Amino acid sequence: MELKFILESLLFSAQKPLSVKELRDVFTAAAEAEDADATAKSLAKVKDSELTAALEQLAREHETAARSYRLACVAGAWQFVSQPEYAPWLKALVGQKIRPPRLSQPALETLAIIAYRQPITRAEVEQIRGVNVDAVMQTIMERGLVEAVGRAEVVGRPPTYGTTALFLEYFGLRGLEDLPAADELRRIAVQKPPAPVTVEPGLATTPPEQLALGSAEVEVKKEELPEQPATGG
Amino acid sequence: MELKFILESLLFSAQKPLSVKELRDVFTAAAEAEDADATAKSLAKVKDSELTAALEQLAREHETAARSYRLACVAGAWQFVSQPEYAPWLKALVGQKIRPPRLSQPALETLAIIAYRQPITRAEVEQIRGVNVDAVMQTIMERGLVEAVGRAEVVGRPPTYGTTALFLEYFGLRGLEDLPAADELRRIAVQKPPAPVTVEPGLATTPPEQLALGSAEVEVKKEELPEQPATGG
Amino acid sequence: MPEYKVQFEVFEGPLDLLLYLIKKEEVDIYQVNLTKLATQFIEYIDLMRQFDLEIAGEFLVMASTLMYIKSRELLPVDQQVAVEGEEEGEDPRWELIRQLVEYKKFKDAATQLQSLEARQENVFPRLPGKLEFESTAPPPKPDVSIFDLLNAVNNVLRRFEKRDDAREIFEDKWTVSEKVEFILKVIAERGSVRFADLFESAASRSEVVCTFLALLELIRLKQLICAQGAEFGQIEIRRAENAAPAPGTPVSDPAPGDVAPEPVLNQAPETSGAAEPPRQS
Repeated sequence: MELKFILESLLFSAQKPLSVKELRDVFTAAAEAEDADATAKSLAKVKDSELTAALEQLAREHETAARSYRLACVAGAWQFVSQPEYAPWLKALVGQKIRPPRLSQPALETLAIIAYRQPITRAEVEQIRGVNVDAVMQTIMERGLVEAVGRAEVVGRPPTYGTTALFLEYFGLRGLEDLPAADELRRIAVQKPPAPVTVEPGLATTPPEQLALGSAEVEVKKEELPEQPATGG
Repeated sequence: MELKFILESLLFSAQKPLSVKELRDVFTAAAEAEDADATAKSLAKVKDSELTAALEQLAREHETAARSYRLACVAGAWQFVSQPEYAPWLKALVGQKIRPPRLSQPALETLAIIAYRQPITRAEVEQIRGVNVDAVMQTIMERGLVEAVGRAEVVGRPPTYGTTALFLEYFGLRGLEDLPAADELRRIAVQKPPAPVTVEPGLATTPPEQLALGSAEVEVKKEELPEQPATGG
Repeated sequence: MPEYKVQFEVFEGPLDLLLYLIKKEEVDIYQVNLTKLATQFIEYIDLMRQFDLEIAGEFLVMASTLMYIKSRELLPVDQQVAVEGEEEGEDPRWELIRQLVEYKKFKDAATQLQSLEARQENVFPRLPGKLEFESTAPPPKPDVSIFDLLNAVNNVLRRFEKRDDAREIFEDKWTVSEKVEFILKVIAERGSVRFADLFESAASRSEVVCTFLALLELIRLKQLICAQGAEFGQIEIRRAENAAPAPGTPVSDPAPGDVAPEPVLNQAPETSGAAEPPRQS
């Protein structure tokens, strides 16, 4: 097995340009693998000069082959790059990138509640939305918009959630204080949901919608209000 | 500018395998771009047959070049992939591929039967394998390699099964026609030999006592057999 | 003897065991001596019993088939033909051989699939880094905008209001027309404005809704455009390039060919079901 082909396969599969040092590290790691064969072991201590010579040979071969890509060394790192004349089609390819599916309305609502009320437990989100949010929480967490940020100081110490930096980027916000109409949603008082252990058997049969309606009394506590709504004005 | 090189540059730069349809869409989009040049416009309505021919030509060229990678078509989508012999170094570079555990022998046998004989009912699979396939069918269906594709026009209208696109991807096949020895296995013609060898001189005189072995079971008819787990299953 | 036990556990079924026995004999399936095979098979079944191994029904069915074949062979040839209406094609010997040949081919195919499976583990697709074009149009906008988020907030708020009808949380002092003027004034002064800035001073839900509706309306009337420079950048609002000049008084001076904005402003915007109409009578 020729060194240059191993290098070629590495550069062809790599997601970023690789320096000679990074390539050398790959050979060392491959030689140390449990199932390393004789070839892998023989290349454990390949020299930088050998690597450079093989890379240069490879670059010449690809230059001669005159295909739509070539091997380039930029700032000491090697990478296969496409030839510039194919840019019109590559631009069209990039433009066609499939967008991630839109966030559903339930996902947006859940996101909004978390954004305004963080840190917040899952149970509290459910109290406000009035429905189970397991699936929706999973979606927005997978999309990297929400993450666990700590634990609530209540029975069971459930995790609390907050929005991520990606959330801010996504919506073009400088910070959470940029969220529009923040005061009002922050003000809605939500009764702490009962800890699972203390749930009465009778409560379990109550439809979730009703549960939420009953408990979600809007108790506006004066001292929590940073600003009065326009009502007074 | 040759079509095949444009295709090559697209596949070289794409982040996922591209189907002929997706490639055609790229050509359409490139031709519609504001700054589209004559070449881009001339390829606005490139035909699928031209694309396929160019792709196959390209694949042959890369095969001939015998480098460390090749152009592969898997489940109808084209992609550059590495040759397997460079895996030791690629593993060191990008880490072990995340793949589900390898399939068991019964799963492989069942898959092979379904792959070559689809659409096929569960009963037909059992007839070929000679054992109950419930558990193994569940496994390969859960792994998304096999799915129900219709119903057989026989009494009870049992579901018929076929392989999925994931099956092709898992085994790196372009299509079902890529299965080894496909023609032969799809229609097995078993020739009737002139005369089966059953009796050897001397053996014909086997004492009847030996026949008594397991005689109780001889009367068990297939239909009456309760479902029993296969030995060692 | 112990080796048998190991073997039993790897047989997938009776056909697998038969193929193993044939392989041991080193003969072609077509050449196999079925009588001998039957004897060996039954010996194995018997051994399985001795080891208290669970014997699957399929093995017993096969044993019975083999016993039948074997017993037939023991009959003199002239008596063999008379078996209950049996046609030539249904000779159990042919049927068994056919089954074995077929199963063997699929077993071989399974082995080939197995090697393909192993091969695929070592095939790495080329996964290039993302392409970047500096001078090109902005990449696709995010699939969701702050409009959607606002709308979601409003939905939540609305539900809360329904839950507590007694609570009248706001009294409108804003109208959409006022907000249209406000936005146009800001744009006229600054050239462009960031989306978030428009809402910076909003003190109530009704004000947010009015601002939002005004914005939607102006976009719908092609007075303004929303742009996002970078993929996750700020949403910037600026005057549409081909918008009719409407300095300060857009409501009474619609662009030629455009819908007269004034009556429209009192309706729910058609561009989007995103927001409810202003809560004013």
